[in-house]
Amino acid sequence: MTAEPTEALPATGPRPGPWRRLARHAPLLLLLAVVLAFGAISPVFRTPANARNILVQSSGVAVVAVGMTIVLITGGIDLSAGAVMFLSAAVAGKLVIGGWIPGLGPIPVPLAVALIVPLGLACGLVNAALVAGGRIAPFVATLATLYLARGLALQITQTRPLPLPPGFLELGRAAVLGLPLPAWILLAAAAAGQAMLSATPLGRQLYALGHDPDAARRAGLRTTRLLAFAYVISGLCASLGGLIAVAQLGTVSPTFGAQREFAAIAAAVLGGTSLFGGRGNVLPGTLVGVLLVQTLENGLNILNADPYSYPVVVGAVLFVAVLLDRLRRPRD
Amino acid sequence: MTRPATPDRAATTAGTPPAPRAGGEAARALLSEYAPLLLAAAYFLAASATVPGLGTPRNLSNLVVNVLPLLVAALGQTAVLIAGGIDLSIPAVVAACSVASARLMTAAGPGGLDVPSPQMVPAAVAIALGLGAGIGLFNGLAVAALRVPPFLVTLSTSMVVGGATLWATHSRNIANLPASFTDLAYGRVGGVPLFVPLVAALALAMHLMLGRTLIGRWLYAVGQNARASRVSGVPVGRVTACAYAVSGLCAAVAALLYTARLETGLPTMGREILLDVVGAAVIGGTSLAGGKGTVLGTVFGALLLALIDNSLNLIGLEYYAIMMAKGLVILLAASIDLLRARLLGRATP
Amino acid sequence: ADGRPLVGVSFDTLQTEYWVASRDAMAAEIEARGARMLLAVANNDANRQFEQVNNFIARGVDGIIIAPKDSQIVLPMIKLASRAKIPIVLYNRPPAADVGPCVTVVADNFQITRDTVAFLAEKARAIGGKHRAMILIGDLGDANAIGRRDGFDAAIAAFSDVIEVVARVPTEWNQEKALAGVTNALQAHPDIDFIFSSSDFLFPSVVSALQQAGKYGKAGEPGHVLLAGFDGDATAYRMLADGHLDADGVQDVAYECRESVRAVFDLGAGRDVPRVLRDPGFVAHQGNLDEARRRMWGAKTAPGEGSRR
Amino acid sequence: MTPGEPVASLEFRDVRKGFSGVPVLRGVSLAVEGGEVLGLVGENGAGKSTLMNLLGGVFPPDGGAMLLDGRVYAPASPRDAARAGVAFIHQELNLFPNLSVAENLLLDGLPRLGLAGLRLPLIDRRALRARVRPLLEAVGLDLDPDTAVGELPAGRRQLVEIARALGARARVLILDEPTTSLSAREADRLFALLRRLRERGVAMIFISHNLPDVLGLCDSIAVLRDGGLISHGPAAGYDEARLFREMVGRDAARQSPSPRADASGPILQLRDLARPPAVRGVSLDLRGGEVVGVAGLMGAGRTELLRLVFGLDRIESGSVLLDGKPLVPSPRRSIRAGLAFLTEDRREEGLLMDSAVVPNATLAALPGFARTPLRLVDRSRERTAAASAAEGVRLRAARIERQPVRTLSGGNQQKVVLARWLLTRPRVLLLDEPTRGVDVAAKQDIYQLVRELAAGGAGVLVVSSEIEELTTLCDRIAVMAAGRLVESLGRPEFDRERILRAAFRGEGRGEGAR
Ligand SMILES: Nc1ncnc2c1ncn2[C@@H]1O[C@H](COP(=O)(O)OP(=O)(O)OP(=O)(O)O)[C@@H](O)[C@H]1O
Ligand SMILES: Nc1ncnc2c1ncn2[C@@H]1O[C@H](COP(=O)(O)OP(=O)(O)OP(=O)(O)O)[C@@H](O)[C@H]1O
Ligand SMILES: O[C@@H]1[C@@H](O)[C@H](O)OC[C@H]1O
Ligand SMILES: [Mg+2]
Ligand SMILES: [Mg+2]
Repeated sequence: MTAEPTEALPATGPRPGPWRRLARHAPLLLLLAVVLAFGAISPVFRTPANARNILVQSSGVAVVAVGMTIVLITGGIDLSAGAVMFLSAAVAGKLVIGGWIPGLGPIPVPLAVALIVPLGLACGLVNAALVAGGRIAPFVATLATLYLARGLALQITQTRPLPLPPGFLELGRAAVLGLPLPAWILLAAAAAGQAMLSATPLGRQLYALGHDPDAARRAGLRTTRLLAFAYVISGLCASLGGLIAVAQLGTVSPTFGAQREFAAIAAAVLGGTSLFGGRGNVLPGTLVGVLLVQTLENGLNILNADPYSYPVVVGAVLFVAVLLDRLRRPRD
Repeated sequence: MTRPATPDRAATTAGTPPAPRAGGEAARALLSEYAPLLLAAAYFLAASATVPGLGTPRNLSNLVVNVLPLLVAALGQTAVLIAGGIDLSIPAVVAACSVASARLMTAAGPGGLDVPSPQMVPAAVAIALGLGAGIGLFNGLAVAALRVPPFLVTLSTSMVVGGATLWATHSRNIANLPASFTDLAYGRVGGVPLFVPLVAALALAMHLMLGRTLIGRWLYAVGQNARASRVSGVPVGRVTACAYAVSGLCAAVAALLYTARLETGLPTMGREILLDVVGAAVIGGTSLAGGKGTVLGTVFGALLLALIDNSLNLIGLEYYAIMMAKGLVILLAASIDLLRARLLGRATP
Repeated sequence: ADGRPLVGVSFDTLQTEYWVASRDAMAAEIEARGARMLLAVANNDANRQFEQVNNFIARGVDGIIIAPKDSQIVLPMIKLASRAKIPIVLYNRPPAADVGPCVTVVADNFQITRDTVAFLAEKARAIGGKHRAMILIGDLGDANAIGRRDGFDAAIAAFSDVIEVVARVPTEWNQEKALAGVTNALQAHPDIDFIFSSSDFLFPSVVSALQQAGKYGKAGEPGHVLLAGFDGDATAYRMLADGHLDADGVQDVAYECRESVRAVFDLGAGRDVPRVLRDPGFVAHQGNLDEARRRMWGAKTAPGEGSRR
Repeated sequence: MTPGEPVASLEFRDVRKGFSGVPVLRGVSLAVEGGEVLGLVGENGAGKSTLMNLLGGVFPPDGGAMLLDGRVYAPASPRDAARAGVAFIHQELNLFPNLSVAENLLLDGLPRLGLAGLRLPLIDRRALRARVRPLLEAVGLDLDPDTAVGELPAGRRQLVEIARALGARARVLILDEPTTSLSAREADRLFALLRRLRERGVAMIFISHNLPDVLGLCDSIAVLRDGGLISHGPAAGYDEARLFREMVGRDAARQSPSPRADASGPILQLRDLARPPAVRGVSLDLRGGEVVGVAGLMGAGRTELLRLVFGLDRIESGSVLLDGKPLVPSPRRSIRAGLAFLTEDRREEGLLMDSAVVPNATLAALPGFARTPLRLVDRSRERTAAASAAEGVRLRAARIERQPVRTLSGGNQQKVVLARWLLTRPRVLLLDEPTRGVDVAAKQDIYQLVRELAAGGAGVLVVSSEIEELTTLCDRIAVMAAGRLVESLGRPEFDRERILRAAFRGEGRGEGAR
């Protein structure tokens, strides 16, 4: 006969204990600990102005990391993000300065910014075409576009630093309700990213796709489109992140954005996103990841720590984060 | 299992369909195993038609010698990727081993200058290898025991080790290495640069290890399904630790090769190689998802990358053009590989 | 392949204007001599540079110019070139030891920085009172950055009565890190009034942070922060000209490149060339603007000069 | 329930499919009507799932055609199939443990919030819960729809999968072995549900290796063998013997009670073994030559008991003795000591999906093929051994050196795991649902194998949810309830009712299984 017994089993497994529930927020706790530690040592660190600084300084990478998190959730990776930051900033700069395209004078900053959005989308679309359309491994595809985008941007800038007109800096400084624009954009991007992931059908389907693409297809999802969407969003985030960062700097240097993809990936992973896909979130995860690293560097700056100590301290704190992370998972 | 097979059982077991033609089989196997080789060869042929000096024996041997340290590091990364991990600490390990070995084989002379102390060379080499393997082992144990993402574990080791290396040297290079060490870079056996057979032996050893030994088979198993491996008695922790130790050891070997040829212990050695180290493996068919990869693939992956650099270098393109060309060639390689896979998949009558 | 002589040029990096200007000047000089330039950029990777020099030699170039990552790692490259009997010139960094025939064209990072910072410190002393200083340190793995840091420290040591260094900001030659670092340091020490940037290309970050803190004024104005940099690039020139910058350590790109290319050809022709050609460099400041205009490479190369307001 | 018209007919016309040159379906023609349940039976690897995959749009046929209501039906993707009204309960669960039950149920059509007639891209959680509740009720699942699927035990996941297919409001419903981890009560409920759907005109294809279920439920039956259709007709024309004969190509062996070996002294002794809440103090002796079954309700702690013995979970108190000596189990030590553990979860804990049969089969025994000092694996010995083990379990694979087990049929995957443990020549076998998804003929062979191992002196502990399996195979049946052994029956006392009564006895105790 068929399997006999019925269930005498509670519907779900045992609830996690209080420790584990606490440890689930390991990076957040660590961030708090770091803040408290620096705050205890330095009164300057505790000022609201400094908190604002940290937010603003995090904004560029954080926005990139929002897109990166989405890509990582699909089980992919976007190595081209830093190069797209560069390309976007370079194109925006050239447009604002004018004379780049013969006959085209300087165009206003807001318009240039608006024109960068399609550029970011287009970069994302190229990745999407290669990964989702062409089925090329994301690491390889985006490694290639990294070189392409960076090379293109270097050509555009002729490998020279590109100083931007002051209007650009205004963008980085304008404050709304006491908070600078970059901080708003960061918060908006994080909120939108998280809302997309947790509250829209698309977001939930991305998690499914990341967990098992074959199963996702069998479940009737449009996997190609979903995957493409993730890369397009990442391209958009990278170019927005590039604009925010450059609006604070005032110059597009030839190394602009280099390795920022790496910082973004690290922040996402630190925040609990899995490189194998299907797991992760922007809020609090990735945001906490970005803030943790930025807060450390900020605190070390303020304490005038030995420059050589920075990587060692940041690395050690990451390791502690890793240790705490161990607690959040059940055994096995 | 020793029961006599009934006739119809034999029939079902063997699989009823006729085997496909033997020729097609061979071609298929060749295609799949040696795809990166074919890619590298194809690229080489195409490029040598247009790039002056590419095909000269002089340049070819130069190319092979150039790629050796990167290749060694990429082989270690391959082992880790197969086991389902990733090792971001390779550059830091390279720097640490470079500095440690150089420091050991030089004594501080008057005025803080480095003075060669040749008698220390073997010890320095041994210590560098031990250091590399040790850091690798630490990574491996942390990954295995804590079961946390290797990305984070090796990222933090990388920062700590790399930062500590810079700190310990305060950015200073270590010079005046003993000639008995630096001459290794110029040494030849039978007209072949010494490092070539050395690295070839290492690659062969890795090849045998991965394909033929127990631990190699376990690496693939762990990379594919760690839980199933554990249930089947695979010592998952030890296997994982071993992969990272191998990676650390390979990084140390790479560091020694680099250090010998630059004649300097460099606290920034290898800083920029990470993408190439992972790239060589992945282009060679290793999967970032684990359980897949070969030594041969990585060899050709590394060769392809070096070939791209070398050929673009020889053309004298603009800097940015070189970058873009590199991107295009990587894409080309990937799409050819894909095309091949698709053709293979469609081979249904 | 067209019969023209080939000169292989390998740059450690093109990441700052200084190097880009160098590359352009180099290309022009080589072109002017009817030769062709084979350019390679090592992206801060000593080994890649080594491989590039190998490639040049394998390719059979007629001469090699290297802007090496540092003076130590260039030694085996010199050996290789001399073994292959290819003339080799070191641009901007001297070799650490004499391992073979080569010519060096060099400006001294340590010395020029020391002079520049000493000039600024004198100014501080003249103003009077105690000054709080900040240095933006370059990549800790870059010998130029270290040379400049050491030059800074050496200069400050002689002024410990008037200057206290309260902030040492590591930048990794990254503008974002520099911006964050300066902002944070100004937050911690609002009284900082003496800043040295190890490279001019970090000025935009410095200026941005100073403006945010409302401390970006002209020399002589109250609240002005004493400011010095290194390189002599366009930004620095402009800041000097409009009175924001107090001093800048300048290396002479045109001179260095001209001499490098001349040396490589002279060596090839078997002529005698002095082993070291020294670019004395100089400190540009508010008091020698005319000289600065003539000798600062940034005064000529300033990109987008016209479009800037 | 159905959106459009109920389907009038579904037809396969000379459908063919092969993989890398190996034909799997050799021209199958078959028709189902609306309101009909077609039973599809055949040995493992006969091509049943492949045929359904064509229907479900997972991949296209190489030749032939499918017709839906007389029109050519050629879905390019599962999404197309779903649009055409074809729902599919896959043999291997197709759920996302990282999502909630509700999200899994309506993943490709999550309800969206509306604002003034505008559909926002936001999930309407309230509507989602409301839409999901009746689906869960229909399959008798009483749980919070926001629970993550990953937290559910296997049986409940299968119910979720079924509920999902119901949510699709299909005109054609494919059920590929839907009952493998269901209890009888749940299965009965499912069958009742299917009968209701039949009345509404849904066409159904039901695949199962449980022949009584097939005969009891289906209106018509089709038998596949080696990718070809052997017969097709009204269910009334079939009985178990005929089905067996047509599936396998020979008559069923007479189920003679296998010779009982004389049991020797105890090999394995469990002394008050506990890991609360799942296992709360179990003592049991297993003698050489003996096959002991463990019966119990779902969640009674049977799986957990085997895992404790094998060393996959930490023992909290009590001990395991092997040959009278204490064993501190870990999988490695256990295997060395001669234990084998066949997991109930072959996908997560059993197989290396992308590896071929050989490395999968030899994984546990691999150290035995490695020669010192370099621990080189003797590949030819390995291959020979794997081949004979594969034959022993009637494995059906095109080429055991190359074919990834991912591409094996479900039953054949199970056989690979079994072969792996046979290769270790175990003295104690711990089998957790050993014949899940295995066809009737192979089942008999596996029983035979187990008996032979026992005859050779091994002790076997079998967990199974099929009481018939236990009564056929075992010398003794222990019944577990709420983490304790509550009954032990010798062969003469085997009685279905009695076993069930014992199994339910644990229910009243304390807070149940927790
Ligand atoms: N997937 C699960 N989720 C939650 N709890 C579980 C799960 N699996 C097992 N448990 C817990 O472990 C105990 C024993 O479960 P176990 O799997 O050993 O039972 P079983 O008798 O083998 O049932 P099954 O037929 O489901 O395999 C249960 O009481 C339950 O508390
Ligand atoms: N993607 C694939 N690549 C290669 N072979 C495949 C693939 N999918 C299925 N096969 C082969 O097709 C044959 C039929 O498999 P199928 O899954 O249809 O069997 P089944 O009748 O469902 O068996 P079971 O009762 O075990 O589930 C098997 O031999 C299987 O190995
Ligand atoms: O060495 C370089 C220096 O000359 C320049 O000014 O800034 C960047 C450095 O890499
Ligand atoms: Mg099947
Ligand atoms: Mg169980």
